[in-house]
Amino acid sequence: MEVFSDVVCPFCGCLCDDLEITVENNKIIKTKNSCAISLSKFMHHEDNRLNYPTVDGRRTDLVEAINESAKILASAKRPLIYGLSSTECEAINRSIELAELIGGVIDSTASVCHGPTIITEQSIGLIKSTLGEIKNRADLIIFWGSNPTESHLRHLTRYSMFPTGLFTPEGRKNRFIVAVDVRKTKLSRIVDLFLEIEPNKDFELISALRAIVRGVKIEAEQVSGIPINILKELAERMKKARFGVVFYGLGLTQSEMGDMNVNAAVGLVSDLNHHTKFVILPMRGHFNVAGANTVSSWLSGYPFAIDYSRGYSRYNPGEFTAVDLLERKEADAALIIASDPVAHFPASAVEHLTKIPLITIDQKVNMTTLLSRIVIPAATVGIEADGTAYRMDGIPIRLKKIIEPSEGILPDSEILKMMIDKIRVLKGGY
Amino acid sequence: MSLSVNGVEIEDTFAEAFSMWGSRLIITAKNSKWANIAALSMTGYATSVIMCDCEAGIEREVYESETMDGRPGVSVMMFGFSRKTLEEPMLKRIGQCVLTCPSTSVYNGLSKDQADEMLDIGKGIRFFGDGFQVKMRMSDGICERKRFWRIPVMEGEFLIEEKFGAKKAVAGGNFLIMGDSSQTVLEAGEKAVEAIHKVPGVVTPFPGGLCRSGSKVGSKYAFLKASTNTSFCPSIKNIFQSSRVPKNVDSILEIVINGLDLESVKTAMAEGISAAVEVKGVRKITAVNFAGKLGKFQIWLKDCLGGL
Amino acid sequence: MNEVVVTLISARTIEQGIGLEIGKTSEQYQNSVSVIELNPSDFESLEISEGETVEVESDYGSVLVKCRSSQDVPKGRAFMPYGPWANKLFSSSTRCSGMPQLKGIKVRVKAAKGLKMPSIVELIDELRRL
Amino acid sequence: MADLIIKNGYVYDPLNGVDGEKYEIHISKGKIVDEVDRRDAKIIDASNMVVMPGGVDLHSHIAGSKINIGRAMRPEDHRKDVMPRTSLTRAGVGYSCPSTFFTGYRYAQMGYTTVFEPAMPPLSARHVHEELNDIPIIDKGAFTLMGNNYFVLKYVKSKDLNMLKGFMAWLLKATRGYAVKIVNPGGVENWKWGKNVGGLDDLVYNFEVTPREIITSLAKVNEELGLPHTIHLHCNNLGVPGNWETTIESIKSVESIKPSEGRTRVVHVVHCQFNALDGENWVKLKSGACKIAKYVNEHNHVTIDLGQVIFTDTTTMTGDGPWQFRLHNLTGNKWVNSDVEMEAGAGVVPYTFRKENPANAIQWAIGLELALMVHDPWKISMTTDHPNGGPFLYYPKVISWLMSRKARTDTMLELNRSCIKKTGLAGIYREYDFNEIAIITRAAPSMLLGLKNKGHLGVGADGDVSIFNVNPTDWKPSMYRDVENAFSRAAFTIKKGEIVTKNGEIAANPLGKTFWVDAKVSEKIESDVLEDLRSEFKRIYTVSLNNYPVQDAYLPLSESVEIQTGRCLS
Amino acid sequence: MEVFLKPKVKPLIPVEAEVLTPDRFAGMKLSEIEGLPVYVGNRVEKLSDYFELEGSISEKPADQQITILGDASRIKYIGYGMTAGRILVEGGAGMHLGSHMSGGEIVVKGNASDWAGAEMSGGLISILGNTGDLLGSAYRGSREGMTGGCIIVKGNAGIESGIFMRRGTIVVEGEIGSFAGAHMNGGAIFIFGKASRGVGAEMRGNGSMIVCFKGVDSLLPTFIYNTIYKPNFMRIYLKFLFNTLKIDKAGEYFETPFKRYVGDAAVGGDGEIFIAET
Repeated sequence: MEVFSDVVCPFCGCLCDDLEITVENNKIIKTKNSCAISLSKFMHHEDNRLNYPTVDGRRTDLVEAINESAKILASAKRPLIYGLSSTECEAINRSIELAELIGGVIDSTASVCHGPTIITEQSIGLIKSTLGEIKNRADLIIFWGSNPTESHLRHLTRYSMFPTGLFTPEGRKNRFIVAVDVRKTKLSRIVDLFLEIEPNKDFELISALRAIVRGVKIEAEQVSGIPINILKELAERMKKARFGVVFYGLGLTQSEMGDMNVNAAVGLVSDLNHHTKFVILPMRGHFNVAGANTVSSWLSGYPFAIDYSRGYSRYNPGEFTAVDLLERKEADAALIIASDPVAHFPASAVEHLTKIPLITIDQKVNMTTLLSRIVIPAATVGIEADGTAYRMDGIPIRLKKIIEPSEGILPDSEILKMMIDKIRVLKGGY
Repeated sequence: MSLSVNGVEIEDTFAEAFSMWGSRLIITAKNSKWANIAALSMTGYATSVIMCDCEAGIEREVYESETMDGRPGVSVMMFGFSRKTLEEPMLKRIGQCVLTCPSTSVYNGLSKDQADEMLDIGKGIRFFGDGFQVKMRMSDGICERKRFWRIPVMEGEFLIEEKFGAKKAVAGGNFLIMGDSSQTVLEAGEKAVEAIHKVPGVVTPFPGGLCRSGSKVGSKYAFLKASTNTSFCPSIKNIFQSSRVPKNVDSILEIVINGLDLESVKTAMAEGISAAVEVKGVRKITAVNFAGKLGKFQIWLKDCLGGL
Repeated sequence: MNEVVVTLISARTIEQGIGLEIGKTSEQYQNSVSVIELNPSDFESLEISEGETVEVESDYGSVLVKCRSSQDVPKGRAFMPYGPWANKLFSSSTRCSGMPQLKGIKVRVKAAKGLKMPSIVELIDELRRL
Repeated sequence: MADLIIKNGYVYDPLNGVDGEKYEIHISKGKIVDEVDRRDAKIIDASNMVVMPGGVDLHSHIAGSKINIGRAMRPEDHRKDVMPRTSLTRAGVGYSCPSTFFTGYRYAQMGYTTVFEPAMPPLSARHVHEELNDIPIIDKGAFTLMGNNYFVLKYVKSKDLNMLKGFMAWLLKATRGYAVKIVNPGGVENWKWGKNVGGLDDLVYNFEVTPREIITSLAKVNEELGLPHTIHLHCNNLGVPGNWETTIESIKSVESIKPSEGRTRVVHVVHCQFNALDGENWVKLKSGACKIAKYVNEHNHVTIDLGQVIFTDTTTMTGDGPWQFRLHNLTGNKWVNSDVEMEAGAGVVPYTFRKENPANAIQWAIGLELALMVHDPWKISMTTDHPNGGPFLYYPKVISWLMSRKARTDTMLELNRSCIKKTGLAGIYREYDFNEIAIITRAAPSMLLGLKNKGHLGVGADGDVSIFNVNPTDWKPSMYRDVENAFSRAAFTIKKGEIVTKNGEIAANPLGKTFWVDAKVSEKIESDVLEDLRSEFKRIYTVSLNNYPVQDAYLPLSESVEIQTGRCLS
Repeated sequence: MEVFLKPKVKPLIPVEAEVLTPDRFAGMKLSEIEGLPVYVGNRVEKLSDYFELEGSISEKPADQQITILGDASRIKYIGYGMTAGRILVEGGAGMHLGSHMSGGEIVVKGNASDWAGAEMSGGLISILGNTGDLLGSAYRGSREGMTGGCIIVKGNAGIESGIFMRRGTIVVEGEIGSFAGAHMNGGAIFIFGKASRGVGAEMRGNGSMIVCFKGVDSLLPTFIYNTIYKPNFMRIYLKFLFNTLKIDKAGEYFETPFKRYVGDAAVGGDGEIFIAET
């Protein structure tokens, strides 16, 4: 029996790194400090696994699966590589090299979670800090369209609502917590102020707040379902905070015109820095979605939505993003890495995925593997393989390998390396 | 050798004109009444730079179809000795007389290719908006770009174009109508001014276009820069030794013409003279000059008329 | 037949997260995401009982899921966890952002007594037939 | 790999006193040697060319979270310069925030072989190293940010320099850093409350220490540890008109600190141009370069680099959060702020230096004035503080300005005359020669960094050589465009004995190594520090202490530098 | 002189054909033009793989008309960066139509796709059908959107039209999608159909102006109502639209009073939204 301490949880963007995992005979038997989902991840990581590569549903060996994949990708005119955010940085790095090599389009799941955040960062910027700053300093925390009680289960205890820190010795008592959402949640019951707003009206509300912070008188009696006097109080509270933070989630990015919503929120925080210290942090979902954007930025210059068809990287969300490419029926082959677009894309984008040669590298059976021509099983990074992941706030943490994967099961990065080598051969070394 | 037109003697002399900077602006308003009021107000007390800050006059009325905003308007021209002495009165006069006048707007009347320089008139006026002025851009990247300033005022909004063309122009074109009575010369003068106003590019800055008191430089009084033009005063023609008033002449009026170029001034003079000589009782037409000391242009009367 | 028009919000839930980590084909996952929650008043107007199948239809597609009532959901709104069922209702148009709108779309919910909700395998088969 | 002989070139090797002599350089197994066997050697004919050691850049933001924020937030920047992949090279995009592969290739094309990233927040050190590993060809390293670190402030407050020493050694090792970087000491900590410090004696909130105390303590310990480089100081009040006084005061504050053995210097002031502003405000801005230069000329404990301004659209990025906020407000440009818990912060704001902007024109002149007014080139390193003053791609342009008064005059003619009068540049006739250029781009930075095998061509040095197609015997300052062209595309760049670029084209694509410093302290201090870290870490950090240090996996090719004394200033 | 391009196939993968400009064609032989490269996925192909070409080529771009006889809705970058001449597309046009153009004229008889006229600085684009999103916009990251020229859309336009616009004119005769003129800092947008949510969001001022003739779906609370009046400048602009740009609808509004809103107060902007009071 072996106990691994300071294990990093490879589920959500929190990347909690204080887990204790007990392993016996190469099996995980106990976890400590895990949240419910993390527990499920560690304890069930062997359930529903893909155990061997398949081509057209037929069991095969890794070499053949790689060769077949290489043939498809090397000959495709408009190949798409998608996924990336639930794998380690080394694999992301390889994926981009592969995209470069085959002149394909590469996109990560960021495009359907915090793509609008990136678009905003590019138009007006972003005012962020690491999570420790929140823990140590924040006395006003606003959760806007984000709900850690369902998606980032230890966020409240480790980083935001409850922890004590250098300048927050009394933890929860030192903080005023606000939640803004379109429905009641577990979070909304434990905050100091809950604003239940109308769906798709975040922009208007944030704009009004910005105007109020600037001292402008708003004529309307209520905005987005919230009375003006409550907004005025909130604005005052924001200006008087010692250190404020907005944690926003998909409530902003996935509503109508997500990029403008985030834009407004970042603008508000930017304005507030004329009065006090204020930061804003996106609640990134997958454990390494931040890493996908980070690695992609240093290699290609762009965080997501990249097209290598001209030999160098080009960027245009809406043109080179996965959903759009599929919706326009442009892609003629797809490689999916650690993601399940068939389950998570809107139906008409999925439809095109069913019509092109689909290659999937994943650990478990999912809807995409069930529809793929080629399926290659992979080791679970953070459990069966090590590698780098970036926390939601951009802090890189090394994931640990705590057990051996099954025989013949390789991590994503090695599978991709084999694929790259094979395609190089097919392309005559070019 | 003197020329005679319609039996009226045209003296073989020249009007001595000089160079000034001129500009043209179009004032439009809700109707021509208010356009005229603004124009009159703006061109008031602008007869001669001897005592005024500039010379200005109404060129003509402008039809709805000609103006940028489709409203009736008036074309006004202003003259100053330099760019600066033109710009200043323009700013002041637009500010005091047009900006204040209900419903008016002001546009440039001298396009970029006609002008030697573009003056930042609207750009200067805009400060009146105290920070609430709005820049209006039109036609960028499509055709010649247009810039305006919109200034909030009590009535609503004042609109002025940003730049106004200015060019080296000609001032001081003139001729004298000599006749047998004040009634005659007034009638001839009115006819002449009417004819002159049909010529584009010229104005007659004096009241109604007519000037009854010509002046000469200096005076017997040391404090006075200019005094009455003794050579042409009929009532002293026989006691003032160097009087140039012919025997059969008992009243004289002068018409002074400023124009955007020499050609327009010449044409205007010719049209004016031709109209004047039609009136019975007009005896002679002559022009004022200072033997070439004043200006660089010598407009010979017979040349003018030859051009008709 | 009774019908309500509501604004649909989709989001993550703990059960969905737990189910996901067990596996997409697991019972837990399927149970956790094939559901729509309505405000009790909207729920009552459908005249169905807790857990009964409803048909949810948007401008882009329709799907059969089970229906529950929830005080947390305001009147006129509905909630579904992320997953293949909810995704049948959304448009693939991203309006040049890469991000399809997954929250705040209008849907019609009507009772579908007796109709059977598709399983994940059936959803796959449906796709295979395309 | 075949041995190499470079013959017939005019060699400039200032560290070995070689000034334009013609002699052969022999390289074997990646090192400069006395002689190789001619029969097996590859021979490069460098007739009519300049031969120099490979370029060394001691301050260029090439890797890590800041530059990566710049990349991510500026897609419009990348459209200006693209590099498609070839069978040999990876794809990349520029311009002010170039991608990693692009960075390596472009540096190599200009004859540079060693570059240091000057601002690494410890918590994201892994990120820096991941990026460094994706920068091909050049050797590199990174400086660890310490000036606003919680533990540093704590030990400075308690005046416990032993603990400070132990912590600095631990942190350098934990982050695999090469030197101690200080950015706006105290100001960045105060920025975490939305404030700043205004001078050397302002107080840091909650810590009751002053910037002066932080600088002197770190400098003192830096020298006691005998680290290869001095403290690398980004002074307070950067970008604030009138800040030359703060700068001189900061340098003065360490005047009495005893330098580590064998050297006289104790502080390196970075991108000095941004800290040499005189005048009460931006409108009354004038050059403070002569005041700084006078001080530097009179003292041997300070060295500077330029932070030369280039007239172009670029991206500013510093660890100086409050300054970036100020710049955002000045320009209205987009702004990313990124504070790192307990230790650092950063800001990124795009900026365009314009010829018609009076302040920019003065800034441009200040950089050149500093280079030209400081008599001893060994005190100067050439930088643009890439990308703050402008992208590193413009180094050849800076060289041409330094080497040719005509080049400067031609640029000055495009600027507002009254701005130039607020500087002393027009009155300076000095022109650098090739030897001095070799000093400020190679020998001096390498000496300042204490890299004994870089920046020179003596036997035992790394086989890093750059060859430029310009003939120094018939070159005249009026031909400044020739020298600019020559330095833009090296005829050959040789890295570790391998030809990596030829006529400006990439010829080989090896991975360079990463330098870091392994400083030793007594076991007692080491364990005291670790104990203190253990007791505090969990409360104040969100990463556990065990997961904090950079793992070996991130340094596939590295060289840990033993503590050794540097060379003296000449 | 006019050259005709007849589409041969409907490409499955969109074709990037930035060579389709009078600037590129001028002075070339027809056979040379046929060989011009187009980019299809990761392949380089020839223009003649997709079009049959005939007609005559002029020496100067300004005298060159390119006519595409049919649908080009899978052809991207038609008229990219053109400076002069004329392009006529009989059918639809793909993404990035006339982006970065600085002069000349493009007429599309069908629909145009997204990013039409993005970052253009001059010239005229007329789209007789509908257009996609981000009409006359800035590409992501850039804060310099359209800086001059004019885009006329007879049909409807998509979302975020004129985002980060600096100068120039956009006229949409149909409806316009949400957040038209967001971040606008100069320029004018005329919307003859109904305007949607978020019009003028975060607009700064610098003379930026949005005119809505058929009302707005829901005006942002941060636009401050001031007055109702008949500003004279509007007559000028409308006359310009009517006379120079031949937009007949403009003629109906010469005497219309407008409500003036100023904003976006969220960013301290002093841009203007005028809503026709009919």
